[in-house]
Amino acid sequence: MSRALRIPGSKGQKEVSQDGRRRVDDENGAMVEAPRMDGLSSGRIESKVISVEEAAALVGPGSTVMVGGFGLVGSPLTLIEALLSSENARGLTTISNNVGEPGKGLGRLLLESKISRAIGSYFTSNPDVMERHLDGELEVRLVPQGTLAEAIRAGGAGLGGFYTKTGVGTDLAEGREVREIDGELYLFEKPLRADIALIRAHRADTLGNLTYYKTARNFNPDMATAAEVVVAEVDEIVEAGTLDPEHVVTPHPYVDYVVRAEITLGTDAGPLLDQAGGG
Amino acid sequence: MSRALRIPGSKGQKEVSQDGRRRVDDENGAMVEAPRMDGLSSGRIESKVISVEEAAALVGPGSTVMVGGFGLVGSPLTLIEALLSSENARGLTTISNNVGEPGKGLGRLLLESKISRAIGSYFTSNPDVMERHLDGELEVRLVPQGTLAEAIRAGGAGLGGFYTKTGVGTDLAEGREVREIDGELYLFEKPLRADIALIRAHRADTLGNLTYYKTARNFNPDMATAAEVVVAEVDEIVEAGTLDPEHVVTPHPYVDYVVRAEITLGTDAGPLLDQAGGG
Amino acid sequence: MNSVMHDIARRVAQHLEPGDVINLGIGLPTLVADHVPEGVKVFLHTENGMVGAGPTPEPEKVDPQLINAGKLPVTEDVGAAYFSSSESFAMIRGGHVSVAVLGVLQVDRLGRIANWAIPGKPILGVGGAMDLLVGAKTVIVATTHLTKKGEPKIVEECSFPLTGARPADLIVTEHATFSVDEEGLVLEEIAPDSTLEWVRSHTPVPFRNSAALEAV
Amino acid sequence: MNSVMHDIARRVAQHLEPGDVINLGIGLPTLVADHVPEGVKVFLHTENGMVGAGPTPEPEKVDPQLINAGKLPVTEDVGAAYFSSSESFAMIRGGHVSVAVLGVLQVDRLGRIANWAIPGKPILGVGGAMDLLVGAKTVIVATTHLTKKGEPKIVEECSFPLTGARPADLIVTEHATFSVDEEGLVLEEIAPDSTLEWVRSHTPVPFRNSAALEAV
Repeated sequence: MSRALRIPGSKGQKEVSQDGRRRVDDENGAMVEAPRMDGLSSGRIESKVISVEEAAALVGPGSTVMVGGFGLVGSPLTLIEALLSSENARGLTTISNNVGEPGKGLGRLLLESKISRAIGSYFTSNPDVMERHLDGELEVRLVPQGTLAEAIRAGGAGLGGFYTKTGVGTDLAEGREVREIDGELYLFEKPLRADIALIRAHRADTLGNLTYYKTARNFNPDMATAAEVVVAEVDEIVEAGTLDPEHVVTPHPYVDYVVRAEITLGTDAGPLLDQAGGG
Repeated sequence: MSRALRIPGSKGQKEVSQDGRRRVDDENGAMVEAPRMDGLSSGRIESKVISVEEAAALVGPGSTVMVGGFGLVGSPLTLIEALLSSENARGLTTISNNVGEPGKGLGRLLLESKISRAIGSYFTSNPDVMERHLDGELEVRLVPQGTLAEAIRAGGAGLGGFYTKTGVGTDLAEGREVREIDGELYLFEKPLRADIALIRAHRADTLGNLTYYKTARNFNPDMATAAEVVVAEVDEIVEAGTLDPEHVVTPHPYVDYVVRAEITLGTDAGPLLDQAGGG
Repeated sequence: MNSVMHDIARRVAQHLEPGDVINLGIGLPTLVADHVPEGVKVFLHTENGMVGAGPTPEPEKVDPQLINAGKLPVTEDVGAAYFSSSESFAMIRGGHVSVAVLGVLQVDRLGRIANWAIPGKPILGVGGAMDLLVGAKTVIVATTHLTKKGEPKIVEECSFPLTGARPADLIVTEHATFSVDEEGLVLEEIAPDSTLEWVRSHTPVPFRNSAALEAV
Repeated sequence: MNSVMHDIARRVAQHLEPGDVINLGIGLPTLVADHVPEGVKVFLHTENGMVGAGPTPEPEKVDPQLINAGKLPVTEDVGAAYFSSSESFAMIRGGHVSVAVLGVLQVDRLGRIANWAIPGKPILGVGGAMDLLVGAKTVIVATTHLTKKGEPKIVEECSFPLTGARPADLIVTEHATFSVDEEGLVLEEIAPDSTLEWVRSHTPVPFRNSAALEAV
């Protein structure tokens, strides 16, 4: 009896074909094969490390993509760069706190007209967002930052939604469900999930356990839980068993693939930080 | 202008009197003074370390008490022991996965008739719970373990409630709100909060940052967020600045007091583990 | 546990695949860990807050603060990680556990299970059973075909309280393996030392034979 | 920023108490960190995932991956801790931040604030403002008394979109400090170089004088 036996009735969101290759829905709902993970079906757990190109190929036309980061800090700049040269990465919906910075990170994908919809909390720091939005090229959905983070967590945690006080009585609550609970008003918020999450971490072991670096952590651990396929871009890849089990922030079951970062925010990236502005 | 100025309009759940002593509601809603934290008002941040007796005195008649642990593992055994000899600790509502083990941990408080209501997920491993319940001495509320943990987290995260699939279609859903969201049925669950949380951690710094030890972590980080007053019982107390900021699991704003553990589960506690039984 | 239990556990373990994150219920399901096929690396998730639980330690190496959800001592496998209860169940409900193996009191003709309560008694324990049932990507029931009194555990309708609305994906006994689809049970395999007749006469619900079985 | 801004920040900082966990909004509120009274140890929370943010580093010591919510470089104070965005906002909404200092476009006669959007323009940024307003135990508004055009920022009703229904607890300008109760504003203090007349004529909403002020 093969795995096929338990796929039909299962609630699996990720399907694995007989040869161990993970399948991902493309734009038309057709299944496309993700890069082969040799060894998975041979019994040995192979490393989850793949190339940047293989990772970029996982993003298809119309994909909903969660992208970690607060501005450029904690943003998977290598993966974003790779999407620039990917024909398939177009018509994307991004779920990300910002749309990068002007011409940088996701901001560059925006200039290349690869993003058609952005869900986030703070686009003000990138004037290109306003411009594209007024041009009618970019649909935006603005969510308070805490609600954004909580909705992503809820998506990863299998919840149907939650109630938050944030936003009650504001324009962002217009047309939304408000409920009184124990004498206080709350807004109902549904979970957010994505086809793929591109996150930035510090260290990964070959199983996919992750640690983060300072405030580059931000949305990354939340997004690691809430997508069909999760790719982590990291500074360093170490052998399984190297990370202290007490210090792992994202346990490996959440992570599908690991790529090594080629672009990092060096201190020479100082000018990036000139774009000060609220989260 | 003193702090009094901003207390009236504030949403503060913890009130601090002029002399910097934290106040806790007693059974009759009167304010009782918690142990003095000298130095807080003198400008220097004093250590949050207090004695076991001072900590036990924070639990008043009728208090709702969150108690960490999965069985006895990760349970604050020193603090529980101190409650045994506290006159004021009676008529308690416990929020804890179990009620300890028979005659051990919370199980001992139960035998001393100090607990009148227990909210948890698995009482089966302590037959005394069934006995007291059938005697009409103990009210119980059974919550699936994941819903219990999530409700505690929601309590600490300022949410009004959440929807979970867990329990739909079961006896535990009787009379409860069920809602269809995107084609699936979910149960509505409200947050849980407590007057005081007694938790067990591994290391604390003097500010109250906490780390945990292996599977003694369990409910403790969640409970640390969801009570008016949080007391952490720890193996070791270190100077502020000693714990790596990347490894802190419970940041200090959550923690009010720290006590040193006097009772730990040694390997001689082996027999405790004979009471195998599900969560 | 006796050899029948181990036999069932072995049959369940055949369905595990390399890389699976699995959660084993208390009792019989725990035995599955002993029968994972050679060369298949799986990761044990335990809902009290760990992935990568390793085998039972030697008595002198027991760490009393390192236990599984059955409160039994375990060890740390390579690549393990610890997390809080809310994170553990977020992982479960969010579909990040590949396979939950659950014991049952009963399972009905649609594959729905009862494994947490006995009617007529106050219900005082549920633990993580309901969360695992709704959350695991695949749910495998591991059970003896009959109760100790010789009554079928696969029944038309559960007389014990249901653990949830979600049906199991696979039911494995010492006599047979059934998969579950919208219409009910499909007999996938008969154990070498059993017969279709035995299975039919001890399974009082309608079931179909799989295409593979028909082809035999 | 100019001396008026620093003056306001200094007046806000007087209300901080040892041990407070404070979150400073972008712009003027950020200056509060420079004026925390001697001997008062507070902890800076920044909503992108840190408590214990320290002062701005020397240019050559900037770590580009260590920033505050204004995307400005910070340092690690003793006893700092990092966490994810969801944990950071759980901390904020759950009442674990003692004081949020927020800048405003306007504040109304009940202390409700508008600080995130300008009417008639597409609204493209909210960040953490709404979460901080509903979640912080105490909300202090730090603002100039008048706009650059000389119009009062304290108004009968906000013409800019509200940030939430929760009123601020304290409003601090370079001329006055108001507390807020259910009925509205209470004048608590007049700056040494200002007068009650000036405050009255530049605050077009009814306010009461505090008992302390009446006693003067």
